[in-house]
Amino acid sequence: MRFAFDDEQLLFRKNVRDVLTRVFPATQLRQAWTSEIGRSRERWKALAELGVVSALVPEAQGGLGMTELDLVLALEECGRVALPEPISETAAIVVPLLRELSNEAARGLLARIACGAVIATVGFESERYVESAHFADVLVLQKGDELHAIEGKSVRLQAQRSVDGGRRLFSVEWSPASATCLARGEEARRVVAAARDRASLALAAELVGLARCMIETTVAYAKVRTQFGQPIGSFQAVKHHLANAHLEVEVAAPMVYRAAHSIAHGTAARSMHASMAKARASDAANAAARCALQVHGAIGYSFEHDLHLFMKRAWALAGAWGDAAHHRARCADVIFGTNDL
Amino acid sequence: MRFAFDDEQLLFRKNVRDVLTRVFPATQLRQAWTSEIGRSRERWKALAELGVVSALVPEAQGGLGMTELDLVLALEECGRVALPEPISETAAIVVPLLRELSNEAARGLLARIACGAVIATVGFESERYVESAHFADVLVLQKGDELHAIEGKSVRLQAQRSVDGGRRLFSVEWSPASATCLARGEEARRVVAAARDRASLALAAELVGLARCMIETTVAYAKVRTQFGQPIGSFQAVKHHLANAHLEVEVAAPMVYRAAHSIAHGTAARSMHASMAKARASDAANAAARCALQVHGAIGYSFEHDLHLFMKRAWALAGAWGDAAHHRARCADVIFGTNDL
Amino acid sequence: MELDDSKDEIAFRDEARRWLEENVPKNALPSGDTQEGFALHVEWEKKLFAARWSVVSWPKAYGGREASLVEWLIFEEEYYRAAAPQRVTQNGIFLLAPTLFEFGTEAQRQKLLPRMSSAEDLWCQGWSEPNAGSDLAGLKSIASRDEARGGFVLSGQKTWCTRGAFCNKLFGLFRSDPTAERHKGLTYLMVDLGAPGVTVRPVDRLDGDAGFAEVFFDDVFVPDDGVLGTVHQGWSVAMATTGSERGLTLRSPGRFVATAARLVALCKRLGHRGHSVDARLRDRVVQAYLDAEAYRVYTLQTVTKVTSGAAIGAESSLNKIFWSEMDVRLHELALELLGVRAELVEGAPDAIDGGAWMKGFQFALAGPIYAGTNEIQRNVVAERVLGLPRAAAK
Amino acid sequence: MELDDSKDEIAFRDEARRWLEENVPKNALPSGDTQEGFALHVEWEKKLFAARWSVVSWPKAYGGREASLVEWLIFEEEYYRAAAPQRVTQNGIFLLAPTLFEFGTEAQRQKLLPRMSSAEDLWCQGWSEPNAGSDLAGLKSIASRDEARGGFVLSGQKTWCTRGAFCNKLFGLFRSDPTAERHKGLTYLMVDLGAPGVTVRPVDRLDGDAGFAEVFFDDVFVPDDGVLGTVHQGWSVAMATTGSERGLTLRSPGRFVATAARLVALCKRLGHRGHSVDARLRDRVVQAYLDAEAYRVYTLQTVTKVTSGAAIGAESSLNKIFWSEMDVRLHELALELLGVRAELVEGAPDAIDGGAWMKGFQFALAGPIYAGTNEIQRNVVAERVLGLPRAAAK
Repeated sequence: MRFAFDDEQLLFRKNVRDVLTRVFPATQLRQAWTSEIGRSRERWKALAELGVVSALVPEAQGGLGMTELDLVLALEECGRVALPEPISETAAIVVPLLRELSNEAARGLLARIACGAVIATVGFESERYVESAHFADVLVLQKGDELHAIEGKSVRLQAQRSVDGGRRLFSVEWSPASATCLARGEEARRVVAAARDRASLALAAELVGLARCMIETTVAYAKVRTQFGQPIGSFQAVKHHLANAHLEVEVAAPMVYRAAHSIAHGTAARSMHASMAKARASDAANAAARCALQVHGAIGYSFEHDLHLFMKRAWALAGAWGDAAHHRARCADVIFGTNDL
Repeated sequence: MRFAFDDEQLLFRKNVRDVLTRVFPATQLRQAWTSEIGRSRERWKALAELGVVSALVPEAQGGLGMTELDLVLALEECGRVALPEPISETAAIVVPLLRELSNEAARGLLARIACGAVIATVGFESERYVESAHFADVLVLQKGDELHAIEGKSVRLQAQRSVDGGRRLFSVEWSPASATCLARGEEARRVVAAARDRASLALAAELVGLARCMIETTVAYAKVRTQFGQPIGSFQAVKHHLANAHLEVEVAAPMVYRAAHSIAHGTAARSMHASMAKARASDAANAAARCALQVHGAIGYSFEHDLHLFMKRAWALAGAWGDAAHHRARCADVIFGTNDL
Repeated sequence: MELDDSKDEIAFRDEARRWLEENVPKNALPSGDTQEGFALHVEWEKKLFAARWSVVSWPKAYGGREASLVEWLIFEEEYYRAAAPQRVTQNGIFLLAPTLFEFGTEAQRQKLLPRMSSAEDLWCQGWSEPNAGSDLAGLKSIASRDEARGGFVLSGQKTWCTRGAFCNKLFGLFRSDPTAERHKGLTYLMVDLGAPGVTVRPVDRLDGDAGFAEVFFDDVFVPDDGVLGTVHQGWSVAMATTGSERGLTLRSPGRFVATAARLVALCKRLGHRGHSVDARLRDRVVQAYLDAEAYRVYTLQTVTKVTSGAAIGAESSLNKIFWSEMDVRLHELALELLGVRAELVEGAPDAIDGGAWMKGFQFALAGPIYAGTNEIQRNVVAERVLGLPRAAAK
Repeated sequence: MELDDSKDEIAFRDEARRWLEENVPKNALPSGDTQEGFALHVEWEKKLFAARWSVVSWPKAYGGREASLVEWLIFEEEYYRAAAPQRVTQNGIFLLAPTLFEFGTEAQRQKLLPRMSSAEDLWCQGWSEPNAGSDLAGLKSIASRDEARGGFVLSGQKTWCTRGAFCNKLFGLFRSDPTAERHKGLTYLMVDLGAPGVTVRPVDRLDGDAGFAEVFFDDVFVPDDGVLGTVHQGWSVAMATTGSERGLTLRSPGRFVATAARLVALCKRLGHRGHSVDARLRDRVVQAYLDAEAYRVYTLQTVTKVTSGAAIGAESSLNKIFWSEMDVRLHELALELLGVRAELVEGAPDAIDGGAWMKGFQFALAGPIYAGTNEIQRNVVAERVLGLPRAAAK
């Protein structure tokens, strides 16, 4: 038993963090809220060059042949800065989904994603809306027990405004054709189920990053902001708020890493581990957001201050791909033996 | 609208408090835990003379002809000192139950209770155990849809030890006879349902008293106990624990008084109001117990210190006659329209 | 104890309910914290005034009905039940007016109250400053005496003035004696925002509406009749207002009872659409509903105390903690019920109730912060209600 | 990252499981915090020792197996899974021994450790005094230097010494330099409770067992080889022990994972008996189960850190807060499930599992209090992990 990332994995995280600091400074986040597209192909390129996009693509298709465990810290970093690009959708959901399919179309698509040319997103019926559907070149969409790869330009989109201005959600109308079909029947159901677990993992990782960011920001603020002649961080109530939120995140993070390990190794309990991770990360991010706002007070309540950009993303991602209650209910079925997840 | 007790009701509370201080000083509570019987006919007499026992007995049977609203503060006082005698069972459950019956046996029993000669308790199937069955002269017992008044000496008892050493619970074996029957069929079901509401009210009142007592004791301790050179009550964490517990009790109390009013006036929503009162009072007493122990620290954890006598009673009464979850579920049926409580 | 409405109270309730049914706009107005929404809300306020519903508990001379506190509660219950518009006059009516009644001169009352009840003057509150939020004693904006002109000259800055961008008047505390310590040497002043030297900068709230303003004072003259209460005694004057803000007046139970009823309705509605509402959520919905009911009953008791002449004082902090945290729970639950649609806001075609729950959630999050954070309120309960000692440091 | 047991770990687990299956008493022993129960527990400890399971991670010379930290965790998991008896040696093994390994002389280790692992010496902890609970720096018991005899003379009182009434040895902090301030001038001493001048008074815990003792020292002589570490440096010596008490050693996840599994089993059992377990309770049971699992995974991460040579330090406060509050929730839920039978205790014919859940609940309530209250732990997290400033007062 050894519960730690290796040096290579930690170096990958450091590289991702460095690149994000360069290509996505805090000022860019507001632009992502206000601009029409809200996403940048430049940033995508930078992350693709680093190998984030192609991490899980097999080497045969030009990827790095890495595992979810190698990628999870990179996703946490993307979450930490509230990156708007569909990295989770492309690199952590669509890529491994395609990797599980044996057909030519899937392999071709993998190669085009690996070189950074194609950005993908994903839409399953359970989720209703598709993130970055306006920006993606290819949408992997489910209808019943069929799975299709649809060109971005051939779908009709209706924008659904999210509280998180960095998110772009759409209802998607599209027509399946036999040429677009990636999988059907049992195979489609299987890869969709596996993709849902990976989505839980990816969003959980982003949520841990978001939560860490909010806590760090809030700790820094509590050290300098004074009331009653003292830094507010010296008041026990503020200390305990922050200690509680920090505890939530510290306990959530290893659950996310464990889920990454289980999915990477195809452990039997991987679905349950993914649900445990998403449930706890969702709760932790919500708790961090609540704590951050309460400690910041009125300034955190203003649009000018950056805090709300992160809080709103936390609320949105905590609810996406199943909220904490949904994932606990999945665990319940296993714990009470009504289902072998 | 006027939400306040009148002077007479407040005077009654004061009298009860004064008498309890005299006949049941704190030292007596430990005796109630350790003695064989754990109850005192002397104390019963003192409370009977004050009118607590006969408050709800009609004047025609020698009682005071008062209402639940007149009695509720007296029950709160009994709870405050963790009085072990079955005042709630006799005065607040059995008496009004008998009052609703028109037969001669019920009237006769009422008269004997009113003069303090007979102590009663109550056992419904839903509760399994009967409090003070060893001490009561008469047990009002339910079997199916029949209700009987059974002499204390004609039942077989099996003691069930409670965590609250002041409580004496028993499984009761008994044989119904036509001579003992008080009511059957629809009438029995109706008075049993009404009695359950009154039990909720009575225990809720006791719980509010218990909670107030624990908070007062704890506040007093926090003022004198010092750590790190300061009274612990000056630490924000201790303050907030106590403020939270106090808030719970302050919000629970009016719910209990409102339930007393609704039952006294036969308001349509009285069952729901009784459930709301019991749910909130149970939660408040549990919260107060938890806060009290945490603030006291190790000393509160010792058997020598009195705190546990009150905590354990709070745990026991919070669970008796339906815990908070049970009563909220009853409210749910009304709120969601599946039942008109 | 008498918990049912009296005959008069029933009649009052009926009249209010009937008028509201006939007059509340069928479609919700746009947010009163936007420029165009504010104008529509002022129109609504004038309609309320015309029918004498804008300030029911005030004397008739100022536009009220001399309603009792209980009747006021009844009106509030009916108002929120009818989903009537947010009151953009509330800072004047609920914060400044009680202070005017207690500390104002007859001339001030006659001049200001009718213009307030009729929504001709729209007041915002100037309490906070960039470095003094919950710690009002740390205020730095200056009011210098100008004996010659008979008044004060203001310089400094106020912040987080709710709807300050749309109001024409401001009340607030200013440091009139810079040598006095903290709580001392403050004066309560009423300022015309049209006066020379005033600059108002809108600040958007996190929900995107321009709900706040920063107000800058650059040698702004306020004549002596703008002083409320005694010069340098602004702290005690303000505390009276604060008590009233935190207590009964601003957050009447009707609002939460109505929210809880809407939450139950949402729960039923989603349940009926085939999205099963799981039992766990249902139980928490029930708990929240019971909380709102508990707050209503608790407030009835408080109203009786006040009516009997008792001061509520520090106990009002209990109210504030309870309603503000309950309001967050009510909205959190609604968002959980909405599932993937929770994050959708106004403008999203699929948003349920136009995204009102997410909007309301963000609004509710301000509750535990403003009018004294709940941390401060818990200190107040512990120290002033329970009598626990202050920390040695302070 | 490698989360599965290695081959060696699997073999170790199998061996432990097999031995426990064969040797754990079929019927639970009476509480180790009573006179007769204690004796039976000591017997069990000797059996553990004989099979070399009493101190698996210790060097072989002292009765251990030189097991790794991971193997120790595995042993603990199996131990609690098998519902094996409470460890009445734990204060010695988990609190004193780590300090002896770090600060003891070779002679002290050779003399004391074998007698500890074989349960010949039974140690209790003398930390608290009547006016120094969480605030250890306020200790007042005195250790006066006796140069002639070569040792210290103790006077004063210790309190809340767990199982002190049944132990023969005590370790604790005593003030050796009364002129030094608070944390300074304390010495860590090991005392024979049979020495002249020692009086032990049993104090019952709230659950009725004699779990505590007060120990009075009336000119008790302790020779120099009873000093652990340097004279006057007892505070730093003790802090190392405290870290280890709060950290991994005392509360291994196995205990809570086993409790959670029993809670789920209880839930199923009651559900099958026709008492429906409502969905709300079921969801909270799941949440508690997931908490225990989260604590297990969190601890695995910590173990790897420690194994890699990192100090856990103040982070161990996170552990303490988490497990102690989870333990209360696990038991609260069980009591809710038990309904009217929740209050029944040992001796009640209808008590489920002999009243073990109520007993366990009372035991769990001590968790947030002892070894530094959770309020103190939260301060530690805020100040030492997050770097927030101390209050100006202190």
